[in-house]
Amino acid sequence: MLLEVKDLNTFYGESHVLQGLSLNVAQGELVALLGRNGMGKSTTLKTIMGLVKSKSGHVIFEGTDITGFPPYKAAQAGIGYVPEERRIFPELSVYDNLLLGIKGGKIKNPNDPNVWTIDRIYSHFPKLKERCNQQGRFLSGGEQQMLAIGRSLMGNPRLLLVDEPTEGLAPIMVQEVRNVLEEINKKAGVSILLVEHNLKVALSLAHRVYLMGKAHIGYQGSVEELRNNQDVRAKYLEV
Amino acid sequence: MMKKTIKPILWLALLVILIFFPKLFGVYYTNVFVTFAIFATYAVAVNVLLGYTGLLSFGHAMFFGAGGYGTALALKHIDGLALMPAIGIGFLAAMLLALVLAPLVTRVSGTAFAMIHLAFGQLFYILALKLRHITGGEDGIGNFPIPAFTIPGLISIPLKGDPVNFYYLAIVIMGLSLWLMWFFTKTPFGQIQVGIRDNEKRIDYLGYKIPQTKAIIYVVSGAFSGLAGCIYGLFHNLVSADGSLGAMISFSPIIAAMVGGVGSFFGPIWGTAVFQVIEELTHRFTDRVELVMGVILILVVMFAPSGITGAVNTMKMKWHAYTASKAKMEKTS
Amino acid sequence: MDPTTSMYVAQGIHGIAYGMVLFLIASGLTIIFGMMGILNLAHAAIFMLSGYFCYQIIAMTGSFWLGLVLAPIGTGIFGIFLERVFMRSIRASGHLGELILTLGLSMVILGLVKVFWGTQSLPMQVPEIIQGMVNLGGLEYPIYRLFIIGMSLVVLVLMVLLLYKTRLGKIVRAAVSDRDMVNALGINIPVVFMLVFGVGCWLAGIAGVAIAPILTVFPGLADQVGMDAFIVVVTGGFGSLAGAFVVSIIFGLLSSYGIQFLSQLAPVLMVIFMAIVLAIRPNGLFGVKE
Amino acid sequence: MNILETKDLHHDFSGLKVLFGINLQIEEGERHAVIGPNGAGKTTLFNTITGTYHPSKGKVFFKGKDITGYKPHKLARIGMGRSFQITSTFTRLTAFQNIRLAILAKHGIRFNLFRHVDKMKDITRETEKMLERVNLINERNVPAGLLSYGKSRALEISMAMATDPELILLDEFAAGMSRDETHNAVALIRKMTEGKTVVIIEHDMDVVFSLADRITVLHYGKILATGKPDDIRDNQDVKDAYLGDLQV
Repeated sequence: MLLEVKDLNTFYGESHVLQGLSLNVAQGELVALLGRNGMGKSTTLKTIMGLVKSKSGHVIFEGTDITGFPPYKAAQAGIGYVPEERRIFPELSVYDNLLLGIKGGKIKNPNDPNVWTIDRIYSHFPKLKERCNQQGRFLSGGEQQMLAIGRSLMGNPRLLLVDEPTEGLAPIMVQEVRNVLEEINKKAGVSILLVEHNLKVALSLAHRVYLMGKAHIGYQGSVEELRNNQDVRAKYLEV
Repeated sequence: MMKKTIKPILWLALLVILIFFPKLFGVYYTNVFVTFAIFATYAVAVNVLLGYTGLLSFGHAMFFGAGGYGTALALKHIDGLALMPAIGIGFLAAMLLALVLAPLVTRVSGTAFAMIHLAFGQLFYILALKLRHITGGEDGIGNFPIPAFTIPGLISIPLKGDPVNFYYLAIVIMGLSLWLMWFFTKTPFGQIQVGIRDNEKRIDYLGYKIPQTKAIIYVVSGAFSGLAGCIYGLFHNLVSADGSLGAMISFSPIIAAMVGGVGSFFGPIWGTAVFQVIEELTHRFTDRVELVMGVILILVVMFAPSGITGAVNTMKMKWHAYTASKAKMEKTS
Repeated sequence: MDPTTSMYVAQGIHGIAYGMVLFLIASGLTIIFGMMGILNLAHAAIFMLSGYFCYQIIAMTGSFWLGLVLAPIGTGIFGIFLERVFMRSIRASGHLGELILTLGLSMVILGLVKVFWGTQSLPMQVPEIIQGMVNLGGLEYPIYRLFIIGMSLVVLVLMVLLLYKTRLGKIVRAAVSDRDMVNALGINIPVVFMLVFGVGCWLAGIAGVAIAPILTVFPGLADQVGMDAFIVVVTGGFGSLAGAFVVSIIFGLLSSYGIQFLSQLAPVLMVIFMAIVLAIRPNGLFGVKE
Repeated sequence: MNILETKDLHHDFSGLKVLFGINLQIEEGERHAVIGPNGAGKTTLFNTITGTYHPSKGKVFFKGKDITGYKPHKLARIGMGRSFQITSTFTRLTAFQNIRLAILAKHGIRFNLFRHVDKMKDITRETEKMLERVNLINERNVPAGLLSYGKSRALEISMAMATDPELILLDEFAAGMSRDETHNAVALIRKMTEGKTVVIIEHDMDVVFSLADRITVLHYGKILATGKPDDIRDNQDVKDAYLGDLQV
């Protein structure tokens, strides 16, 4: 297993937001984490990343126990994080935003085709190249999303945590972001744990899904199984 | 039940000690106690703002000084002014200053509030030094007349040069001030004030006006700081920039409140007591009061952020938990 | 130049020189505040400490230039020490705790300075090359103040280069807006904090050395100049470098022309200016809402 | 008669548009739920109605009166109360003191500096009655910051109701509660809001369908649908909004 999350318990003050949550992601897999708002999906990603501290439980990445690591150590271990709000640095140019994604400020083997360089990001996201000198705050929502993904790829992560990448985007951009995630997963071989509210996008990408009920995993299975299980969909996703 | 009978006895004992204090401990310690009473009142007045409302002022010396200069100037320039009106003038001077500043300072909070007061405090210090013809500059206003405490036709108690009589005046006024401020925190308004410290937004949504509420607290805090400053000026028969407006005059009540515990009404009084003892000791052995105070401040913030009263409460809770668990153990066995 | 004009010009240059020194102090305060949210009340004491360091280095080696370079570096290292030992442990206790802690630190530094160097004013001689007067189109002007302006400009340019051209600078600018995201990109934020704190103290150190030959070195330096720097930061808007710069220069000019016309009451002008600005904009001239 | 109405309400955060022309109508005496996917603008709508933000365009009417731009304290005084998504009590005051502040506010006792608050018998009695109604009487002397999560949420809700407002807005009152706690909270709200108008924001569909008389669905800052629970459940647009335009 690339990522194993075992029995996480996370609190916000007194509020028990993750109650014994476990999940895993295999090498090369794209796993979707679905569920209604407020169930704890984003908190799960944040806890894995170390942005939120868990009270108990373990996060094991590539066999190393990274529980309680500060975010920068989790990132250095090989996890990339694309947050829900994108969190582009508004004062910095697109180029500089990408630059900060490089670990230690230097790309080790720039000629290795499997290593992400700024040029390689530009070839995947031509729009970013066009706007490379613009400040982050002037980008559209879709471009910010591309930049957020590109920025985390610059750290050459083996696992990408992506939180609601299509939220608030126009349909054409949704499609584009979807395709980018597919490329990253299929062609570049980066494993992805995806939180996504758009079921169509999620199911068209994922190998496996987890459905979250309140603060825990309520259901897991393959995409096919979910498609055929109206009861589960009604219980965890629909109105 | 025990508590109900013990409390009046304790108060009575305190009263007896206060009455016979000068007889028991002599003039030197009587004067030390007057200083303590003044600074305890001042620290409580500062804490009404700091602990109860969460507003940290780095410039309360301006109120302390306003009280002192107000009274001293009045006594110096108005012939035949009686004592109580003179003290009243000091009190009102500080109150007026707070009223004038309130519209500006209640709009900001947190760090900006602290820093604005630092600047204003410094401003008044400089003014006192430079406006020599009014304030006497570095020498200050000294040796102004101090009228006797009189009730016409009844009594006349001379105060100038009589430390014991002055002691009684000071503790009565300071005691009264402390009681008034304590009562203030117990009124419905006092409850709103504590609410502001905990959660300003909610207070707003309950229908209370925030800036007006803050302004009243601010004026109360300033006025009683002024009263303390006024008694301090009378006590030394001297009001000077360094003695009444210096930065340490602004910082010492904060330190006292922090050491004693900002979360409780009486915390600053304990803090002042500790502060006085330390100052007394350090003065005796070194003149590095600042250094010692700085070290204490750092230690308190790092290791006992809720001060003496906080530490005592924690110990109390632990003791209760301990006795409770012990009682349980005995019951089961 | 007739005497009146030359007097105005001279006071103007005086004001700019003082403004630049203020900005050196205020910029460090501002960067630290912007990134870490700490208003470091010990900053003024650190500024003063640098003057003493410089005095000591000159006393030991006889070289002003050595003091000019080494004293700020020493101050920066001292700042790193403070950050590691004190600031880090206090982050959780909120603004009140930070203000009180840094106030305590400033009292301790002041107390220690008095232990080591006493309370008297220590004069500082500058090398002959920057002593004396220079003729500026008919105006006799002290070279040393021009030297201060020049040096401050060099530092300013260096700082702009550092902030806009280096990776560290970009990290700092990014961290001012979103610390956690920078952290999540694999950048060791605690180390960056430490460096920023060090650089901030280094800047204050340069100001301390620059001002020492004019005002001499004495414990009251922290109150006198430091207070002005704090007023600058409050008036300019917490965390805004542009605000700090503009207000520094305004204050420098206010103070030098103020001395000309109001002699005694020049400092009052700054507080009044601050009060007016805050009455209109409670978050400072360039401040954004918290 | 509509107790609350918004007309063409817009709001943006420095250029980022969050609300586009909301026309919300809340009938007197109904329990109304506002639902919608994350980022739909629900809390912003609440904040614009209750005076935290000033709308960039449009108006808010309360009992037919234009209250656009009223500050929170003014709204509280004319009969609008709200609770918060993140518990917002006075953490260092006891449960009793928390409720008492609300009761004092209800009676308009604000700048009273001459009476000892503990000696105001009527206030004490009323506060205790309230504590009993919301099952917090055993926690009377516990500081709000030390209450269990469920209890502190209950306190949060009862503070909004203790001022006896005609219209109560509850923002995700069940957030972070366990099943049982949610169940109790729903029962509490039913009991306490008899005859009042209630607007809730909620994600938990069980809560929404067990409480609401009518539902408004918000999507990308616009009203997608308003209607009875069953109509909303069957509405294709609403389904799409929640699930993406998925055809299974």
